Amino acid sequence: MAEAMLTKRFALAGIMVPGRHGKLIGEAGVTIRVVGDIAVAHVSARKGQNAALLLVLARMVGAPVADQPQRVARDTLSITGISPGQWRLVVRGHNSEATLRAAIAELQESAVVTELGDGLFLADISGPRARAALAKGIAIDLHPGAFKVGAAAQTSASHIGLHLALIDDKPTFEMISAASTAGSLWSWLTSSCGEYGCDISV
Amino acid sequence: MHYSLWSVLREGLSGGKGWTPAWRDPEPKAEYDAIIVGGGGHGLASAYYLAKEHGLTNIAVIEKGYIGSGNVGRNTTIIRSNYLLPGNIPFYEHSLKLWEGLEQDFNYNAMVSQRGVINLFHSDSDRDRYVRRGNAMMFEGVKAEYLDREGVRSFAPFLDFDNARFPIHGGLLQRRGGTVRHDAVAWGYARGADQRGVDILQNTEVTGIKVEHGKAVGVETSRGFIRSRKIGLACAGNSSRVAAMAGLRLPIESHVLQAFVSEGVKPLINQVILYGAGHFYISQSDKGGLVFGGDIDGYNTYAQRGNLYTIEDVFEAGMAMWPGLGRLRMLRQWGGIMDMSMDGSPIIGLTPIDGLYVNCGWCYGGFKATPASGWCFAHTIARNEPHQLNAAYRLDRFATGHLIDERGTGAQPNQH
Amino acid sequence: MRIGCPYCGERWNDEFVVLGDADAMMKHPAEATFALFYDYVYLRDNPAGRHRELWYHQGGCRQWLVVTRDTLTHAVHGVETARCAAQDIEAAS
Amino acid sequence: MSAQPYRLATGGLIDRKRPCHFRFDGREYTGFAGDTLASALLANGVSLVGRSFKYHRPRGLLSSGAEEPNALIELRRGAAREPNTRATTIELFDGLEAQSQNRWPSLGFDLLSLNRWAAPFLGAGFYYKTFMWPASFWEKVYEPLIRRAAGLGRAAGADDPDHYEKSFAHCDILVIGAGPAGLMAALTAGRAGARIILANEDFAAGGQLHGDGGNINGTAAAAWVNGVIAELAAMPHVQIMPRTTIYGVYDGATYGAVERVNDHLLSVPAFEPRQRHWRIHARRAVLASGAGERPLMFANNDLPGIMLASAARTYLQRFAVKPAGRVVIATSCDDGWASVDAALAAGVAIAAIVDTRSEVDEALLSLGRRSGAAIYCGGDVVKAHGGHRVGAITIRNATGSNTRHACDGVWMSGGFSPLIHLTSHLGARPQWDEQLQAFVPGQNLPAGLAVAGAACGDFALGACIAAGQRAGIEAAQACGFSAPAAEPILCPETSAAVGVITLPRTAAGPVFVDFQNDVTAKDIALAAREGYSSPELAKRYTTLGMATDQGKTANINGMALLAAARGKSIAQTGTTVYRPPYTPVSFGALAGHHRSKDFRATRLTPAHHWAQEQGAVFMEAGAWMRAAWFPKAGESDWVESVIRETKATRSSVGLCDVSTLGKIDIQGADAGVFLDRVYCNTFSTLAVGRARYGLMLREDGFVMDDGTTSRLAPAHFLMTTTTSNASKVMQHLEFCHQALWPDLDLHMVSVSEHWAQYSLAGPRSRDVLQRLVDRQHDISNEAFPYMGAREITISGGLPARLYRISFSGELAYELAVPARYGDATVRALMAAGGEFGITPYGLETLNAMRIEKGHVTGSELNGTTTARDLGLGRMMSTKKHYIGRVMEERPALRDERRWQLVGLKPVDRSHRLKAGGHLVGRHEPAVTANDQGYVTSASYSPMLEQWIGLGLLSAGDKRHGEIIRACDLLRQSEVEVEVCNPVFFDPKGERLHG
Repeated sequence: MAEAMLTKRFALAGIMVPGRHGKLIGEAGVTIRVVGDIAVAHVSARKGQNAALLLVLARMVGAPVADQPQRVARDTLSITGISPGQWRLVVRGHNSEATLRAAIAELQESAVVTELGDGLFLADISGPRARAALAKGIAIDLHPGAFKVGAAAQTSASHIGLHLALIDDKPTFEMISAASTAGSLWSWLTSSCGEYGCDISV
Repeated sequence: MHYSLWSVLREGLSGGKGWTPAWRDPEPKAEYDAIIVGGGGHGLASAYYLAKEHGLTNIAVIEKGYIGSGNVGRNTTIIRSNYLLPGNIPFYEHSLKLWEGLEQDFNYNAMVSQRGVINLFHSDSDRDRYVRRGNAMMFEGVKAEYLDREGVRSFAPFLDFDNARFPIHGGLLQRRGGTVRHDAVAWGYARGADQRGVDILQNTEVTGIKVEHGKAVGVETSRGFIRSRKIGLACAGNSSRVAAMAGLRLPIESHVLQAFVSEGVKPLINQVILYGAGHFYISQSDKGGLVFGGDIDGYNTYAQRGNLYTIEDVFEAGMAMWPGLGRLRMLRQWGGIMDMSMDGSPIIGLTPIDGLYVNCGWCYGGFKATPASGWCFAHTIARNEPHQLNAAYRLDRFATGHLIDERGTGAQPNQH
Repeated sequence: MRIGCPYCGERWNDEFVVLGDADAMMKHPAEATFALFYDYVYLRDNPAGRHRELWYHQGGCRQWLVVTRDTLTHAVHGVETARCAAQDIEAAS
Repeated sequence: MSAQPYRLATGGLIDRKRPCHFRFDGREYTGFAGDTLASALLANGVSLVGRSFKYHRPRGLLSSGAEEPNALIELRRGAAREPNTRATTIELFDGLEAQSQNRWPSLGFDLLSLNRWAAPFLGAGFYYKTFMWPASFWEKVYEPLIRRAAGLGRAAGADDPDHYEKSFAHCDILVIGAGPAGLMAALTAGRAGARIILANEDFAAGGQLHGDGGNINGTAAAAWVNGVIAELAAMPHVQIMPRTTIYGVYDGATYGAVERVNDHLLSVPAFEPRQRHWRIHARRAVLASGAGERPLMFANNDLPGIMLASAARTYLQRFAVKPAGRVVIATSCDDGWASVDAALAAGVAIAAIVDTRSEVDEALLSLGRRSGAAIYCGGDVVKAHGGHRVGAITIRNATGSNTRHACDGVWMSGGFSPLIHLTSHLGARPQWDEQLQAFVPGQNLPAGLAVAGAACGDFALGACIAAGQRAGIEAAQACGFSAPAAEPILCPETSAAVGVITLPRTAAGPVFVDFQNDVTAKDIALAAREGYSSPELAKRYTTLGMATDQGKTANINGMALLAAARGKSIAQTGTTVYRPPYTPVSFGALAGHHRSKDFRATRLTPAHHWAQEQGAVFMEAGAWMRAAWFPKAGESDWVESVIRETKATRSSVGLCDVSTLGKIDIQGADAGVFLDRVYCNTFSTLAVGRARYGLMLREDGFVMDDGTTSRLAPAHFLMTTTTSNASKVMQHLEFCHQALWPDLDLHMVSVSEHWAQYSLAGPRSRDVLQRLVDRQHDISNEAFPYMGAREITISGGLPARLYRISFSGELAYELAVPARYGDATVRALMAAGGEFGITPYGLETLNAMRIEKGHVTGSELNGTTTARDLGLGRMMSTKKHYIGRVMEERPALRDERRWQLVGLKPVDRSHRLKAGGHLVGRHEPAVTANDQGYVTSASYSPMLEQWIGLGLLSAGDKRHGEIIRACDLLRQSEVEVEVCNPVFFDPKGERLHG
């Protein structure tokens, strides 16, 4: 397989340094876990196939999927609405590419699927001050009453587009953004977390 | 009365009781030889030159509010003639020359200050564009200077040379560019026009333009109908609305441009500096305030205010260019309504209606153009044909394709 | 200013790109006559008051929207997708 | 030196256990935590704190808050110096250093105070009438002098050392101000469960309660404030933000705010910002900003020691500082009398009380009589006397006779004006309320904003609190919360602050209206007389309200004077409009994180680190950082590197990272139809497995972008765009699809980020590729000819795409791999090419080779060129309609004299050609009339071994062979050039097919 011959290089390689950042005293207010290995595809409902596609997507994750900015996940696979009739499939973990391809095969009839070559990075951001840190760049209302578990949004921070979803009420936010600007976004993110103390891990 | 050192001394000694109104507050006449709609800088200048250069003195300037309440009082006071395209350079250079003699001409100190304008560039392709522009100026006989990085540093060592996202590669300098005390321009023209017999009708709103058989015959106003066979519109951001009164559609969108002034500080910069990697330009007024601005907000509007995003954008560019600004403060912000044209260049000329003339499409460039705009508009109205200097600014150029698109962004007014 | 995107919800105008008068710019002339195209490209409504205009949610769902907005007050009176609006135009013509 | 001689022994909201040492103008003083710099200076007996702008008059504290026009100082030192900082709002900290400003050589002795003797000649607008002769003197003599004398404090002149950040917030209700009304509004709505932000400019909540004291619900005001704050702090849905100014209202219920996070500390703690800018969206807002006291207008009313009565009470009661020992209280409203008790309690003697009103409430009079002061009802202050501090005051009684009273302080009250600035930020005009003698919020308030308390004219404490409660209930209900009914709050009857604006009735000296800008009553009268009679003109002519305090204490008095001068009422004259910000906002806060390298995002390609390892020199290309060239040891400049890189490529093989190109995946049954409409050439006929160069026009007929588009399957295309237009093209295509042709069966997604792409160019490029491409894919010349496009696998199964396209004119390929494999792929290609001497090249070599081939880029696709101009006219199909077709037919776009693309070669091969020079006939002078075009791009050509360029030249197509001049007057160079075919190298394109 290709993986044996050519090794992947993750978007944050050389940028992200695991460990404690910012304020050193006390419990870290923010925890960032970078998920290195992901595979991603863009799914767009074929003409007249929206309803059929929703059923296929629901079957994949074992839960209803709506044509809305929401994230539904099962195991390592998540489906997030990004635009009417369009979703993003993300698979996390070691076997991500194979899992993604299997999923894509199921979708061919009802959707046009574009496999994205992973010019993205994904980080889970959690902790008691995660909301405060993210609010330093993200303009949408992250209050638990306004952005509930499962909610997703395409927006931006620090002039860089990103995708945000709330995956649990710890709270843990899933952030996905382009690899090319990962360094700049990282600079903003770590600077924003600095005053709360921040644990970064892979 | 004539302003002079002696008049100031005399009035100082006598308690200032002798100062007279700078302009009259006349009742409108029933008919004028020409009417200018819009008592802003361009309108007042047009009236002034109609009287001074063309001997038309039975004219009125009709202003909805108070004179100078539009963009001549809401800009960043910059004058320059560093344009790129043939249709533009001679016109703006003529304007700059008029600025240079303006105070003596209209006996009012508008504080024309030729302190130099520097456009920074930040890449090789930027540089090539500025060299092209500088050469266009030199071909027209307008002096421009090429500054390399060290050359810029010698003028403005406080800029970010060491840690910038977009390093400064150099700059294009026009030493004759500078700033003017903007309100004084309106006042000086108003006073000059008034002295030559022009009626300045403030608080008079034009509510209709009467056209008979394809000819303009007069305007309806809040103070009654006023007859005239020559009507010039100089309404800046309101051009579309006023032209619509004559059934005319203009290739114009109205957008807000915000500008800002800081608290006054002791002299920091002398030149006008324009950042090339973001939309930001700054100078310092004689009172000490830093005057600066950026891009338009980008949506159609007639509200003289903008929104936070644009403001933040301006300050980000400011700090990126000059990190020493951090602890200075924005004192006041305001917005002016820009008549953005479809190619980013102005329109001064005839319309399909006889006797109706338009002067609009100034985009950001209106203030610096004030003298030449008035001068050319006066010529166009008086002679019923454009002067060579504004020949390119025809209204029908969009149909013929003779566009004057300095930025090359096409028919998208908010991109100019 | 805040625009209520039908898909993403209400967002600040930073996330959008504005094109201009929706009524002029969505009626792509079916006939290739110069007069029609001149109007289409150069003459847009510039009213003081309600205005239907095209906004692109570049920083969100990447949909083109038709926003009805007051140019005197900046109040937003309605938002629909350009796709829906275009289908209405087609249905009407 | 006695420590704090004017500090009262007890009382105040100061922490006497935490002394703060500070310096002012080099002298050491001590104050307490809880002080402002102003109160600490007063406690130490410093009453002269600044100089005015124009006449450099000595000035003391007028106020105790944000409206302060006089006490502006330079705070901190070195790079952290902040000019024009109001001493009244600086929270004292240990180690504070401040200096007075706008004086020379010292605050006590300022030479420019001589200006006051020239005052008769320096009235409003004097500079418009003079300094015109001789003309050249303005810039050489007058202006430099004026500039040096003007300005206030000195900027640091060094990069700001502190960090700033921004944050966004959302809430149901934003409460602006934590005085009695604001606290009540927040408490009421907070109890109802609404999400609340309570923003307070001051560091302590309570507002004027701390100056006026009293009891609320039976507890002392300060304790009541603490109780409310404690209850609010315990509510998780309430965010209390002290030191936070809501400075502006923007559309969409958006509020701009600045939080001074660490301005009260000596230095900013690590990882924290100095200030934070907030953009707040609030469904409802309650403006409880209070009211500001107006000065009285009398001669020399600007002398140090003369202050607002409410400020004096604040110094006495909040800060336990005695601003004076013997005062005259001068008022035009009941509220001024409230200072009597405060003075007596602190042991301040009252020499006299002047009330401009002839009828004064008996209770007040008896209060006054108890103080032993001389009382003048219907009297006026005529003039204050003194040098650096008021020493006496002349009072005229109701019958017109004057009495002089010695004093070291005057506490004045000209009534109160509601602080309604925020109400008019969206255009609502303030309205004059004759009853209140003040401007109140006008119609058309910002959507969702309500005004409560003194800001709305509810000056009495009871009414103020009730209004706050009411506003809290209404706002909570509007947000869908069920709020409790209003409950009565017990508080004492307080005096009303409605004051009569009294115009100066005599002219015994300068009467200051705008203290900072030295605008006098006489200036306002002059403006009116000279025709600058609308409020806006008068403001601009006199500079009234244009100083750093924006006329907070000046505007209303100024408008009253203007109205009087015009013989009109204030209601008829109106006032100027307030614009943001309410108080000045720092550049740093508004820029936040976005400075230096973080100004804008930097984009890096997947192979960036590899290029770095190769020693690449990078250049900014829009947001991207791209390798410009790869210098080798011994190469002294980029030209040498370009020569080596080009020759290696053209003779063997070179590699270039082209990942930055825009890439758009287009699928669907109608993809071909769509491409036919957006490109001027045809794509529906393109065969699967083939690529085609496409040209896209704007609707106005000019060229928008170019690039190759490949057909990967019958209903699947992959479009490439130029790097700089990637996002613009995507937006355009989405517009075309969604707004123009929504019925097309089409799916588009940008895949620019997802494919790393490398150009392999040169005769050995196929040899290199073959080592990576998996064996089942035949990439021989026959099987995969020029303009082939195919999905393949490399290195044992990695999906990739291969395009046989060329920018360099060589046999060349572009290999695209998933971004995560980009780094490994480039390394693998380099390893595979080792034996052929594979050479990485950068943008400079790319540029040199494309100029050799006459290919256009952004320099030629500059938005003003047509397809014909670029020699691409034949690409415009005549068989179909496409975007841009109709407008391209306009006469000016078809004019034969248009500037057309040509090649340019210096006649003397040793001459260097640079871009930006203009083109003129060989023997014609370089003037506009002869301007025939310009050099768009230039480079050294390693193959021609001379400098060459591309240009746009009038009718250039027909002028090949002509000798003309490229004139770069700006850089003093003129080069004779031969006009030639823009394809300099391999004009027949034979190398492409090798």
